[in-house]
Amino acid sequence: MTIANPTNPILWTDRASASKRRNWLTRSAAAIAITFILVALLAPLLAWHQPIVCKYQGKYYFPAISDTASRLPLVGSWFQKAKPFRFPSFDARTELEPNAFALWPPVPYGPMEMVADANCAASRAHWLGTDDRGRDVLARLIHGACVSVRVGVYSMLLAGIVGIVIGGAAGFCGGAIDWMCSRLIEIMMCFPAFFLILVVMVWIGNGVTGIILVIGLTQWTSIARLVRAEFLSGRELDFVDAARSYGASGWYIALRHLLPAALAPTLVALTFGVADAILLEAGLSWLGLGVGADVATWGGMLRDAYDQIRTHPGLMTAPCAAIFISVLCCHILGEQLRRSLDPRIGFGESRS
Amino acid sequence: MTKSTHTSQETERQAPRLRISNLHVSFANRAHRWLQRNASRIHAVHGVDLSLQPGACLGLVGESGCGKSTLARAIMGLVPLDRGTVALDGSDVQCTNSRSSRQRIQMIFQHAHASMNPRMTVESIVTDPLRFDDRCRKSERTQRVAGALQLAGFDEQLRGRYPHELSGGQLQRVAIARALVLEPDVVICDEPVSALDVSAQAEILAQLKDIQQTRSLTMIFITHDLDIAAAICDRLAVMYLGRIVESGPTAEILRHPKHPYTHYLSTARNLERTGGLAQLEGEPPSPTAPPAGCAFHPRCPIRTDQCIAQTPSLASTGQPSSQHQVACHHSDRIVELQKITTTD
Amino acid sequence: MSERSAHSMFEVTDLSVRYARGEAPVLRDVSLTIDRGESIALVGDSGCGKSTLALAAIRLLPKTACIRGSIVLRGDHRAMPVDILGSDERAIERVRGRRIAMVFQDPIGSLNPVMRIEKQLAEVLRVVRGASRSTARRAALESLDRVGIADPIRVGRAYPHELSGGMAQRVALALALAGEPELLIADEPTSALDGIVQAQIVELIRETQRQTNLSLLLITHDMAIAKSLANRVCVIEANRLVDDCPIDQLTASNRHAATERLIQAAEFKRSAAITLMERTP
Amino acid sequence: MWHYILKRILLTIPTFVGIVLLTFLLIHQAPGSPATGSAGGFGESGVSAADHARLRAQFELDAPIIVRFGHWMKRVVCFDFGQSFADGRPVSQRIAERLVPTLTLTFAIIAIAFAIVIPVATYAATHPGQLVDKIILAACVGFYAIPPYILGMILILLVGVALNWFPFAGLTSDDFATLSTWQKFKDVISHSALIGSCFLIPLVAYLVPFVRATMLSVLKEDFVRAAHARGLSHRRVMLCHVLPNTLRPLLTVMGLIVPAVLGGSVVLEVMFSWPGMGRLLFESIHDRDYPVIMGMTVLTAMIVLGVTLVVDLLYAWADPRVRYV
Repeated sequence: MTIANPTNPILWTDRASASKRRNWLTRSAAAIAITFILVALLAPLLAWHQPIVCKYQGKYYFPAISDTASRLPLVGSWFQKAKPFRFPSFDARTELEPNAFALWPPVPYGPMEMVADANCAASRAHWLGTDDRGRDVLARLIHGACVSVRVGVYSMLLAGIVGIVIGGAAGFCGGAIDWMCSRLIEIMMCFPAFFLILVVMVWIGNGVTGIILVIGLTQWTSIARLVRAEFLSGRELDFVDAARSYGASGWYIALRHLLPAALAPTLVALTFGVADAILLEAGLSWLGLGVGADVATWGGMLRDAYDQIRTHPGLMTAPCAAIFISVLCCHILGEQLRRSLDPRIGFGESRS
Repeated sequence: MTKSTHTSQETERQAPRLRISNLHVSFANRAHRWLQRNASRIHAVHGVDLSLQPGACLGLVGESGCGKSTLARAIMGLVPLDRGTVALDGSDVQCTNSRSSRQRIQMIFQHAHASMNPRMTVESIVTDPLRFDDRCRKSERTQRVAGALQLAGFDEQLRGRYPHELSGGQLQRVAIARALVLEPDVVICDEPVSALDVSAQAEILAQLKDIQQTRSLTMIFITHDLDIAAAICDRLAVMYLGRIVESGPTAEILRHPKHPYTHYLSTARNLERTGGLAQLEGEPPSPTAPPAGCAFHPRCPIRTDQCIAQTPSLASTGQPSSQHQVACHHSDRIVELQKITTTD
Repeated sequence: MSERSAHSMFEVTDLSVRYARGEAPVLRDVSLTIDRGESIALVGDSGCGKSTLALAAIRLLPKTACIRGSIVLRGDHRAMPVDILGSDERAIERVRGRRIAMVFQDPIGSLNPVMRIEKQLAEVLRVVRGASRSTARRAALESLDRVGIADPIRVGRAYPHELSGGMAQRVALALALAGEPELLIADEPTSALDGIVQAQIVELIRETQRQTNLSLLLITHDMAIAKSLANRVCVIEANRLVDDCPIDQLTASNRHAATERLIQAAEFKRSAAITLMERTP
Repeated sequence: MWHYILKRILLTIPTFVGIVLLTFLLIHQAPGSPATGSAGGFGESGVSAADHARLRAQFELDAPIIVRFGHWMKRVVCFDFGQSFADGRPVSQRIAERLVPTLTLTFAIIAIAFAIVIPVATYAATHPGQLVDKIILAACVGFYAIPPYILGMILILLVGVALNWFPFAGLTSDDFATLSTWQKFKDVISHSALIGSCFLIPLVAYLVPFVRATMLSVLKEDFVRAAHARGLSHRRVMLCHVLPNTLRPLLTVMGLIVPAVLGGSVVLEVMFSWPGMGRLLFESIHDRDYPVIMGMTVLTAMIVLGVTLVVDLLYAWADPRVRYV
């Protein structure tokens, strides 16, 4: 016997009464999620210690833009190699002539830059104040989003792929393969995820890539179980028999009939998983075992705030709010996805 | 290969289109799979022989759990056979195992709703089989689908709908269209109307009968309802616990059942009169532990020691020319049974 | 109608039901009476509202449903008339099981999956009949025996999923009859069952009726079942009661179109069989 | 039933071997092992030469791989994980003294959570769509989205610092030894109140909608309606028919809660300086105390394995339908 799937809380089960409110909620959650992703992608354009455009020694430079471009996923490495922009080799803050042309980002500070006195209150210069080492909180928040979004999205992509492959193989092949995959899933589930992640982090050291790998490679189990259960029950369904009876091949049945059915709950689980990954990363960073002290993260900010919880409790607000809102968005979106991907309530209602 | 060449080859009508011989299917008993020395197997189908002439319609009748659905799935190749062969026009389907020979047998499932992917529209459901039809070019697909839907009497307007938006009768029409779109020679209908309302039942049955006759399809019609079988089948085979206990022309079986079980099946139809008729007591025995000898003996009022000791085999009754066969040691004593039931 | 209602034991008057405010009604102005010992069959296609009427008669509709009209259980001399829709929950609980009982379409689904059969029976016997803990088990086995279960001890120890459909429907009947009700509502009691078992259950209901003078409200879509059990047939079409006639006048020529259609559908299969039998010598 | 129990117990053996193998591979990859040379741990410094030597000695990293695996297996079975690098005491002893508070807390939390969840969820499920139901659900969504460590910091700030109701560091007061038994008990409870609520609040927020949804679906089932029709009182139907069927899925969830609570304990125990397993793990990672790290990893996995086994057997006891699968 295998344990039934871990189900996320099923919220708002009565449809008719709450549909309007949910629509509004979902839209704002989606808007916030998109904002977070955009902020993460365009972080240097919003907060950076270099200007967006500046004139240095008679030439125009685009320091923040080139930095943004080289951080983009997939194409970033091409930007770094091909260098379509002039990459600056100067520090704009000190080397730029005072009246030279320079367009600064809205928050003209880097996340690790000490720009003011420690623990400034919010002001026009520092919208959310500064932390104990005089770094701008807003700039750190914006760059913390980079880490959270990257960890959340990439680790769940990894977990999704591993989970679908292993769970799908187990559910579709059955027999010995199923037995082995099930044992593997069971073994992985016996380790509390955070323990395993901590231990592995000791071996591989700090770094965003390491975190993504570790979270991805420990969080796939629930996905795999979901996909396996979906495939197993799918194999028994009449429509799969019908497909077999008109000569469809195993691959066709798996990809066309079973996978779409499995994909919907997987997507839902992955959306909830993004929240978990963000939480795991922040927890690791809080312990000082995350991406390292040289990168701004929400967890790290939280740790700084914790160290001064008696003297400057206000420092907690920004990272707490950021983590809470992103987690809440993931939950709301996941819940909405769950309803809209169910063919019985989703497609039908929107069509007729 | 077109249909005309087939029929011209078969100059003598005797050559059966579908021939099933000595078919055995069994499953591992899930309840006792583990740690039990005598890990028993459930014998779902136990040595079934059937043969169908082209254009014939055979009704397979029996209570639920008697193995008739398993037999259908075995013919379709959906469950592995223990023993026996399924031959189409004389060639073993198992051996050739090519897709095109498999496609000549199609099936209509009991639960039309479950037999359709809920994420596909009617059109894509009916188109799906054509992807595996090597003879059908992509451009012909729409036309073939439209033809099949029309044949099944499905409203063209609704082809963009999803299964859950259709009524039971409409869904069953889609199922018929999907089975017919490959232009099969044999269609197996597994209780196609048992999930429907009475009025929808009549419509679908009429449609099926019509299609079967105009297309001269060979059809196996599985049902638990003798009335339905009588309405559209020209031959009947009665199954009990994995074996065929009686087979023959429909009218013959309805008028003169030779097996006690068939006798009770046909009495049960007369619901209004059951008060006057003795009924079959008890439930079908479990296929995990079938009774020794004749499987029906624990419920049979005319059993003798012979029934317990020896399993009867299917044999012709009365005049050797008749196709009426029965597996009962005492088929001649069936008259006694009729007396018991009517006098009580 | 008026002269009948004098000794009718169950009366439904102008019943209209909608499941939620603003939704289309599932029943419109249905009126119906059942006499003592009478069997009424409520016939119609699925979705016509016949099950809703059954649930309303025992007040098991969801709380959100809007119900108009009245349902009165008069019963015999031993009890006061009960206004089913107007009484409080306590009073209804005392009516259910004791005066009105119900069996459902899915026999296995209507039994608690994690409770042994004899425990479920004993519970009902204790609650409904006030049997003591010690006698309840014996009474449970007896009631299993009474519904024709050959091996009550084994069946009593079983869980619902271990029973066949026919067996489970017998158990459900035993549970419903435990309180010796005056009216039995049977919602498609045989449509999930096979022919022989169907006939067995029909016979069992008929036998029980003969012994206990039980009134029956049978819900079915199959005119053949209706004809076999009922002495009056009520036809529902599109949420309205369109026909109400004694069984012997069913074949009269001036019946409602819906009735004719249902009769014809039921006859379709039978007539095909009959013509086939007549055609061959 | 006995077959099922035996089968289920036998099935844990391959999982057990898998856990041992996985942890063995982790040691094999440890800094200082032949595989990785001198890859660093965390922080600025790598692993010292002395650490290398001790690690090689204690885990016999120079022996052939089969021998090493055999030894590791034997150690796991005997709960002998060697001596801690940090203070030289046996690892099992160090873990044992931390295991008791953590496990007690875990099971206490689960018990309290169930005591809160069942009445609340029952109320919500029997009044669906009403204002109270909506408020309960909205509160659950909100609280479930608060990460435990943020909840911890908020609680420290509000209840610990501002209101000063509960102590928020350590498991006992400094004068613990001088207290009477009852005072000791109260002292431990008050020290665990805040960290306990950090586990409890998200757990309740997770479980209430889950139980509510399960109960709603049970309430829709035929047998509930049939039980009403048989004349059973509303109370009886809820207690004898609805609740048992609602609580079965909850058993499964319990098996998943235990590893979640154990895993989630690291940050919270560090935050509250609460001497449990999580903090021990964190401390050992800080000290690069590999024997303790490995012992902890194996042991927690074993505990989870055991809990899963018990939950599965309980489930089979509660639901006759799974026994025969």
